[in-house]
Amino acid sequence: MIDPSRRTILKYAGAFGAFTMGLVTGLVKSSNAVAAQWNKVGFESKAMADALKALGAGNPVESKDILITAPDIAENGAVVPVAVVSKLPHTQQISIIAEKNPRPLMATFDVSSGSEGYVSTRIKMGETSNVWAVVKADGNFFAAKKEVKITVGGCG
Amino acid sequence: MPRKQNSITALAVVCLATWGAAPAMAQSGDPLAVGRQMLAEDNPGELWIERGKTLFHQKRGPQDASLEQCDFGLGPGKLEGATTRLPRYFPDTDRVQDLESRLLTCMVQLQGFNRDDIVKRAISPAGSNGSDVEALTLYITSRSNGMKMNVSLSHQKEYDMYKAGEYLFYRRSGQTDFACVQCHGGANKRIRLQDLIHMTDKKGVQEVVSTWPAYRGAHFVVRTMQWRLSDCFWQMRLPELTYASDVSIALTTYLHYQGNGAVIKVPGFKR
Amino acid sequence: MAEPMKIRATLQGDIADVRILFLHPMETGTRKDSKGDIVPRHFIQNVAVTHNGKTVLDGQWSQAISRNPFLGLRVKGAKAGDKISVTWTDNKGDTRTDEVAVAAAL
Amino acid sequence: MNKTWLKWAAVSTPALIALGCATYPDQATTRQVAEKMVSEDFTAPTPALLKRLVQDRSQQVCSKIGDAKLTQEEAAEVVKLARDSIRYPAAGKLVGDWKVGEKLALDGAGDRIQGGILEKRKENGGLCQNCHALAPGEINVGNVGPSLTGYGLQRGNSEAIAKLTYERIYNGWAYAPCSNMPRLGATGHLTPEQISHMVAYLIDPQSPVNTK
Repeated sequence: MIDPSRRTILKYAGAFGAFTMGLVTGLVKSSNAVAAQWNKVGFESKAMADALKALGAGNPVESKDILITAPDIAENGAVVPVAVVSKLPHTQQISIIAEKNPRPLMATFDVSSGSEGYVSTRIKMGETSNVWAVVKADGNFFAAKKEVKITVGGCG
Repeated sequence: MPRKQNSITALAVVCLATWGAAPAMAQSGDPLAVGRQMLAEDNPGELWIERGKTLFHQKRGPQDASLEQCDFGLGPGKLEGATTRLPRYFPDTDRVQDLESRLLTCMVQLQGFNRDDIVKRAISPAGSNGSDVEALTLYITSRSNGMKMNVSLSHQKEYDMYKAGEYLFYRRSGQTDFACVQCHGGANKRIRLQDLIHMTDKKGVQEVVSTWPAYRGAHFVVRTMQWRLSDCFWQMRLPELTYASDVSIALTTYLHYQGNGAVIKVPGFKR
Repeated sequence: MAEPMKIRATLQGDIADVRILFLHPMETGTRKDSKGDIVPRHFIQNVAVTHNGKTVLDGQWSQAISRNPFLGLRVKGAKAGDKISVTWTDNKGDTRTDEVAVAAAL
Repeated sequence: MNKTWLKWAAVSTPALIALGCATYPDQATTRQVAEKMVSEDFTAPTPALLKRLVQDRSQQVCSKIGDAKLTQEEAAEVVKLARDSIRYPAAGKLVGDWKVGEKLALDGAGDRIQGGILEKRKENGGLCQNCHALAPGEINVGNVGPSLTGYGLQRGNSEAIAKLTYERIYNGWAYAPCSNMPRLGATGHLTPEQISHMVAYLIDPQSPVNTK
């Protein structure tokens, strides 16, 4: 399950454990609770292509097995609900990208076998754009998109 | 960029149906409905209820007192159903008060806070953590969740407030020539994409009275009826409505009485 | 200050529908305050969800997740009373963990 | 201060107590009570801005409560006041630049008061799209007022249409007394020049409003 970088952490923790068992427990526990990893390159990429590269997903295959639920028109670009369902077998990771945002990559979720290929969250969007869900399943990358129109609310 | 995969079809559609409320909503015709539904299901305003509860019971202010002795009309500390009867006449202040003005009274009299200080901070800046008054107002109202609005006009001052509120609802002024009714007097009206609640209609006005305080998505804080009214006057280009003033209480009395029977369900979620 | 989350975990068959609301400013680092000063970037970077101690979702967020965030997920093989624990950590090192028991279906 | 109110209270309060219930005050009393509230319950950065709350004659007439209708005399009075209010651009040119008008039509800002400060702008927005559909295909439009999409296509751009359009924006109550449409020129929200640009936006064949 879990992606390679995560596995590295666990392996590292295991090696470290040869020295003190207690510390290992602590390490593993904290890496379980909150992964230390944060995809800096991906999150700071200014173009979607770079973000995909940073995910290791250079050229994902468009798949109808990924369903995105999001409004056609969002009343408030600061709170755009997005839910992603991946029906791909062995879904390992779901990332959400807003193509035209200054930094397109918004979130990456490693999903273990203990949770369904489903995440729901809310994102900020500066302008009308495609929202992409990029899914890693069985080691390969797939993607789907949905356009969300952003409007100026109220009396302007 | 992703390329097309030429497989997989109906499976996705079939699965969709099993995915519960949010994805099923995607079938609806209204392009805004999906988003509204998804946001309303998980309302960050709920995070304010707990905060309000803590503030209510905490000993605070120069007099180091909690609000547990505050009488919202049903007796000291009795919150269940209190909001359903507000605004109402209070003999001790000899005034008709809405929830927020009553809360002010208690914060001043029981806790010793300075009235002007509280009023100044009552409506929090957008994008802040919100004010004490906002959290308290939501908490107190939430204690009437599931109950029906039941405002009475049995006291003369309540009648007078109601009639003044009605008058104000229709009173046009300023450079937009607006009264409330210009925007809220018809069905299915919108300012740009935002629905305008039809307040001269029973169902419409009930929606108003049952959903404030509400989490305001664009401001990221909980907003109260006092804010809603002041924001309308702002858009109307009128001077600033004084917090907890009689104009605000009159309009609230009018709307709440019109909305009697509405089941309170707060926090609401507004775009 | 890290404020409590609101976590709902409800059983639907053998799946726990988990819905989490966070109180966090999720500052982008580009917004100006009322005085015109830039508000520094301040956002949750990592969110992890465990089911009876086992990690089921490991999230990384950018500052573009909405203020007062929401996260929904569905945990497989859940029973009423199972523990769902959520931990977040932000870019300033602030962190918080909250836990709920899975509630039986309504 | 208000004698009617006192008189009313003196007469009716004992009656109420006797009956054990309250009755509605009469209209004049309600008006006095509410107007007093209005005079006390608002603040503004300058006393001049407080005057925005004071109703002019037409606004008074047009504030009918509930389903109450205008009388013929009232309607005639509002129309006359509206006709008399209309001023035209200094240069006499009723049709300006549609591109300027477009910007104005989409602009909903200007002249609001918050936190003790008056929103400072070079000029006010026209507020049009808040309530009217304009260019075809634009989704972010209100519907409090009728759709104006294709306005010029339907009516042409003759001098008479230009004048009618100008007057309906400047003070629409000359044609539809007490309608929901703000008297944008007469209340000073917009200048005659701004209105001439909005006229162009509505009737110019090149304007997006009139694209087929």
